[in-house]
Amino acid sequence: MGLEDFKAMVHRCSRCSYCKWIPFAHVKSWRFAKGCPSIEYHSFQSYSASGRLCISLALLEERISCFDEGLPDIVFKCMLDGCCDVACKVCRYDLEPLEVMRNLRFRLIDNGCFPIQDIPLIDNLRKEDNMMMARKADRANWAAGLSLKDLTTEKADVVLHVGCRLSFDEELWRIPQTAVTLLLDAGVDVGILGRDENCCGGRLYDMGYRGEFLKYAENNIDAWRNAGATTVVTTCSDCYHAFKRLYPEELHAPMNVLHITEFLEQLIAKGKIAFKKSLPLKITYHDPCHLGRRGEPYIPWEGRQKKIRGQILVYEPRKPRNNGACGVYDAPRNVLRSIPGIQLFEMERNREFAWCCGAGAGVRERYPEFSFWTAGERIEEAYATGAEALVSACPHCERNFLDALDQRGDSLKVFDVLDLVREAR
Amino acid sequence: MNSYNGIMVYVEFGENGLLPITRQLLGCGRKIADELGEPLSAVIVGSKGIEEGSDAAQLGADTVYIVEHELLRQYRTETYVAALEQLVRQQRPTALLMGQTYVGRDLAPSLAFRLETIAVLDCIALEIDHASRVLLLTKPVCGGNAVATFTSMYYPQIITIRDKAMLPMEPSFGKNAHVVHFAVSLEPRSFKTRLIKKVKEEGEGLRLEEAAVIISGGRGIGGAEGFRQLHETAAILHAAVGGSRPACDNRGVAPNRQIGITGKIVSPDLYIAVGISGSIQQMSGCGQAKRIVAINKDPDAPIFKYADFGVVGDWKKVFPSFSAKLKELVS
Amino acid sequence: MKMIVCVKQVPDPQASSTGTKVDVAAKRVIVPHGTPPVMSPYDESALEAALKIKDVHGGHVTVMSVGKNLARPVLRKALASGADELILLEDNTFDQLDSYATASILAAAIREIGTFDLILCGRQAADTDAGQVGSGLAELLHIPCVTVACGIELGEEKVNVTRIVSDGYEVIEVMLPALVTVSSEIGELRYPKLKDLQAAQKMPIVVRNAGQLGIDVASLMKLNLVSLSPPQHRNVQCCMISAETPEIAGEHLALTMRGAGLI
Amino acid sequence: MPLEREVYKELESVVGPEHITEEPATLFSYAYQWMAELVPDVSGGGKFFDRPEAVLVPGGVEEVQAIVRLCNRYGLKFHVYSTGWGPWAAPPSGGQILLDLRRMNRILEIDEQNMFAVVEPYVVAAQLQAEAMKRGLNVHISGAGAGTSVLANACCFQGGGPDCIYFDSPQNSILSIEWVMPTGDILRTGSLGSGLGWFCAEGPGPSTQGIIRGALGGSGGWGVVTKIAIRLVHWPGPPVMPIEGTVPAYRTKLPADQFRATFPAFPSWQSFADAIYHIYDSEIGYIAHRQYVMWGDELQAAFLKIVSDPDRQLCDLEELLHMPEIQKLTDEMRRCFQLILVGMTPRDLEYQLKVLDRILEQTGGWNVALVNEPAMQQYVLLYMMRLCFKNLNFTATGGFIDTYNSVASPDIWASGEIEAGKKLLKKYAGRIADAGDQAMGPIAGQGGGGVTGWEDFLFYDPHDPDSVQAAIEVSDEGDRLKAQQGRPPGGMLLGLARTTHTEEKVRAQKLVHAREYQWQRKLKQIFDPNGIGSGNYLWAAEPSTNGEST
Repeated sequence: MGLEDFKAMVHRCSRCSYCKWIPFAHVKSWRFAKGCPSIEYHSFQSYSASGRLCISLALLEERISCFDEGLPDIVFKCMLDGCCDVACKVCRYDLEPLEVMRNLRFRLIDNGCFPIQDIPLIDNLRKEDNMMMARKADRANWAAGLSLKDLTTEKADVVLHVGCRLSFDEELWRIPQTAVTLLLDAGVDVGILGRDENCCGGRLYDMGYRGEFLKYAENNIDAWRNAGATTVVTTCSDCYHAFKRLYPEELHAPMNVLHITEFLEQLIAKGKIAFKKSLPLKITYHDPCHLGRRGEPYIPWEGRQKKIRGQILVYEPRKPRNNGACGVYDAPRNVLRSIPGIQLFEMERNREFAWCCGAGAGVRERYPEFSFWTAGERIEEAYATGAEALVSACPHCERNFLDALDQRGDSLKVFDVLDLVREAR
Repeated sequence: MNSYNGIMVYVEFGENGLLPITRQLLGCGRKIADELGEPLSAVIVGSKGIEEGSDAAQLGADTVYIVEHELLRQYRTETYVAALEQLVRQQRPTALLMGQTYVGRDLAPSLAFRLETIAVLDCIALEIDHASRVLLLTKPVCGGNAVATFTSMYYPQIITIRDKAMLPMEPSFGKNAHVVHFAVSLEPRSFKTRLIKKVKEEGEGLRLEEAAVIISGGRGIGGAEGFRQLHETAAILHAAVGGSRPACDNRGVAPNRQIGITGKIVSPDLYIAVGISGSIQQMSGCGQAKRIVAINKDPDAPIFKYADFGVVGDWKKVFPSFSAKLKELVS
Repeated sequence: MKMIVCVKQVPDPQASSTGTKVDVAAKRVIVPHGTPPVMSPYDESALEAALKIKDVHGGHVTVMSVGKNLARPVLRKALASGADELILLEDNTFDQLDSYATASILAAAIREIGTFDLILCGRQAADTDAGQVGSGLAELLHIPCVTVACGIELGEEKVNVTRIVSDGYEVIEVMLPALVTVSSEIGELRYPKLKDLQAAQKMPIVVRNAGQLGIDVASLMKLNLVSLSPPQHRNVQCCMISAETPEIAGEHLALTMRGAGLI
Repeated sequence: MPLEREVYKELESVVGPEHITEEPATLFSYAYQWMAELVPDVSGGGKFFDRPEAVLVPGGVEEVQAIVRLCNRYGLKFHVYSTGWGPWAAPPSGGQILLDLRRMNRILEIDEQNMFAVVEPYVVAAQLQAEAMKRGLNVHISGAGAGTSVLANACCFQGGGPDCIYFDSPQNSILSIEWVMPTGDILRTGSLGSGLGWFCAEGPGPSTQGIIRGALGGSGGWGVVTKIAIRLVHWPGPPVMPIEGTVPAYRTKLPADQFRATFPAFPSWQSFADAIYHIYDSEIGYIAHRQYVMWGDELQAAFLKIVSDPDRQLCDLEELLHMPEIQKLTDEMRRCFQLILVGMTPRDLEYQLKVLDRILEQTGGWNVALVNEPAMQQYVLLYMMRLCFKNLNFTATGGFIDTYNSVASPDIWASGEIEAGKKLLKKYAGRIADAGDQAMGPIAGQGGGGVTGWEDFLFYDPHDPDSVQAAIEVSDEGDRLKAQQGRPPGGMLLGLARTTHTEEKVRAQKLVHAREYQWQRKLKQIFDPNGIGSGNYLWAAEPSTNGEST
């Protein structure tokens, strides 16, 4: 597949602007009706899903060129958070705006039209296998002192993949450390790849570097196979999306993939984790895009589009619709609800139409101002619920919120679901 | 093909006489020449006495040109280009074949541009399109990810050919060639380069080109430290040690021990690849080995598509016991 | 010291090999979507060689590239790494050029510049693997050329070039102006810093097209690409040796090789 | 042709460099329009109309004023854009600048006591509705749905919709207006002009609303309306509409004793029309619209099953159509519309239900049982109340137009025009989606007791040149049929697109058919002496010289 394969799709966009808003049925206020950070921050029509579909067509028709100087800004200043995709699919059964936008990125990357600030990141990645401008040798420092299986030499049922952010963000090390404690205490046969854990490639894929992604995906799948693991558990939503959706889609490698909150939900249900303390805390939960609407399982489909009744477009056989319905929304909420004392408030935009934290698809790395503005919008929304703490299940969201709060001089508390589980045990 | 006629082979010597590639060039040159109905010539360039011991007349060519000059004692691009330019301008061969050696890959392009033509380097196949009598020149490109076939309408066609890509000329083919001493005039002051030092750096063990067994290491071996183990094992097997490009860049082995598309092309009886993934760039250099044995921790590494025997595992763990066992078996 | 470095934009030679395909009809190698082109690695080393000289002796480094649709970010990296000037010789006709045409275009542009001391090129490009542009360019400019350098030392109106040969290395003294082609042993191109990249983003670049250079590509091309096809692979079935531990597997391997008469 | 640098610099100094662009990709994103392919003489059969020379995103009325004045000074045409949906949103020709008003997006005031809101151009109906509901109020939503501009629907286009039966038409709901005239001067109308606030449309003296708005809206060629006050109506429901269900089949559970969705259906078009008269007369109903027939009377029942069920897909259509209960439903629903009854009190709803029963009794009609299924009831209530699924218009193919629409008294439903429209569509079956009667529209397009309006929908595939060609042919043939009947042309949307972008004389003459257009054209010449305000057909078409058009 390449951008050219989406020509029919981009012809069929009705340019209705649903992609700029949350699904209209869910609009509860003026302020939080907006669904797309990119268009809200940048004003021009081109910074929306439909705008990018128009641009894709203009590109395919050679009305514009990949080499137009302003194009990378338009194409890459977007988290690919997918709220547009959900809103579009409320009414459309035949459009995949997110897929088009991703392929538009691949097209630009193919031509070398990437934001120049990518260069150090990609150079370091190629050398050190991480997205954090850090050294590979330091990757397992978070696990120092934990008696964990080293899956480069030992075997285990479950491989815990913590991802680049949690491996190198010292302030967040408590998250994987908690995960390890919980898993070991529950008697799970778990290990890590340690220094040899590689970047999942998911963020690279969204940034447009699908080629790099493929290399990492191939590596990781091999490493898991060598370790004899049947299940991959990850504490990171970005990694979850990569493993759950992209790996099977791009490499046909089915693997049992669980986000740590799914695993905890199971353990709590089985009584393997019990809470001793009450946490009297008003919280609101932020759905990470990559765990929610984009964390839907990949269901393989091969088929064709055909027309019935004249011009009605259908897929034969039935094609799975990734409209956000099957993301992971309830597992983290169920874990939170099971903690005594916690009061959970919902933000206006939640589940499949949650507002993005601003960190995804390379925006934090490439355009920090836009990234923090997006986080700030979410923080405002969290405040509006009356919650004292903003809880998420993704280190990228948490880091972005922390930094944005820092910049604003705000003091809203930010937690990972695991933090609260740890505190209540 | 207007006034160009004949296939000319550039003869190269090593320490032990004629390089094997020269035989291969002659074999290929003879075949092409016969198909075109044109004569085959060979050219020997050097200083006085260069042809001695080579039995120039028995090379299998119809004519052998001997180009001797004091300034041609050692290979230098400028002098050799100047000398060959004079010969080729006079003889106007259809094609000049050279080996893809350190000399050939340096000499061919300069000479080609001097003659306002173009060279094609590192060919692995040479055929004639019978309808047009044009040479079809086939070579690997993109680091071996593809094979390209070129033609050119510019003569003489200057071609280098990869070692072992062609069969050597049958020794029985020898006949008495017409030996011509071609006088060149070289003006010392016109040259801008001077060889000031030549250092042999074969390092430990056998030369890659001559070894029946090669042990080769990849990026994972690390620097010289890691390669020491490979050298020790090589000593047991009378093997030569080589490395991939990353291994060379890591200073694990000397640059002239690089095996691959930009290094040496080898075809030993046994090639032991340690920690080598088997990328196409690497395999271009050793794909002709009779047997390949691989140790690599990645079960899907491409090397296992080439290898006869393989072990999946970290070389640091596999290799010492392998080496110890070998020692036991060989002694 | 006025240096010119010629660099080529190529499909990433490190692209995922499983995804790399040969488009036989288009006669092109296709890397997986989402793989950016890069500066050919040997050319990066050539640039590094120039920058090393500049580090020690000062000087001016001009980077030059020929092609169609040259990606600015790929080539601006040269500026961010320390080059002073970037000249793009860019034209829609500069597509799938052979070495003769490429060298001729570079020569035309270099003649426009006029004076220079040293031209550096990579030993060969990662896509065509032709290995001719450096030598050819030197011929067209009537300057001496030393190929496959692993070290360059600057002297008075000359450089000493260490070049790799089959059994070691040799040092060649060459009078300037001269051209040197560089091998990877000279070192990888330094990593540019983010602030240098941002500065490079704003630096002016010179773009010259065929008309401005007085180039007619068709008249320069000397090579026709007849076909491009995937390589033939050696077809063997690998006998995998497995054991409880890697150590035992190593021993088994040795034994199996003995059994098969390999040693 | 790019703008002169001097002009660009001056425009940039008005909005700031962040809010002006000439980036080609962005310009094309403003040129892409739904239906562009139906105007091949301009679009080449593709999706792009002429692109603007620059796009500006002004932040407020002063900036708009400054831009308009610069345009007057340099003779530069400007085109105004709010949510940008519809073929009239792209500039009608090259050489223009485009003002995207998306930054002017605030609700400035909601006056609960006097029941109105003051809004800027980029406030969409869903936003204002949500804010109004919190205060026990509601706002009209245009038939185009919740994602369209409240201001633009009221001032710049027809803007009617399913709720007109209760809410009245949007043009009757405009109160005071702030208007940047085509000369760049500001006119504040109604009570606002007298410095008394936004509450009243007409101040002392002549009405300006008619001038600004005209018959079908100012259509963009008429300066820039920067703020309006819009009338709100009562909302007896919860402050936040409760949403349940899985995407995309969202539903709302509203109190059953105050909210009821009904599908009145009839044995004949005459009884259908009679029932409409009775409904007007008895003043019941909050929303009344013939909605789901947009998929065609053959397909509406099956389609409803698909879109209201998260597990269904369009590929289930054939299977559903073979099911006997769907076939029965299809027959039941042929002559039906959607009527939403909202009681201000439970007794009010009780009364309305009784009235409806009586009307059905009198006309021989029935209430289609499908809508009584709880999930369907909740789905339909949400759909009609918020118009949040209106893009289902595009669900089948990605392209639809109306071909044969009519604005007339309810008798039109019995006049045989429905059958004529159906016949017309049948003729092109295959090249367009084959679905029978697709006459969709409000039961009270222009307000209570007034007229109905309907659009004969047609689904075509914008990616398929043959389907596109068929759509053009149907539209032209529909217009010819209507001309034979001495009626104004149909194909409102396509008509607009085509006449906006062509000089096609015949069509232009048809569209200047009505006297009010002629008046509006004359007024524009006075208010826009330099002719810089660029709009759609009203301004693009040459005035007709023959008697027909005056």
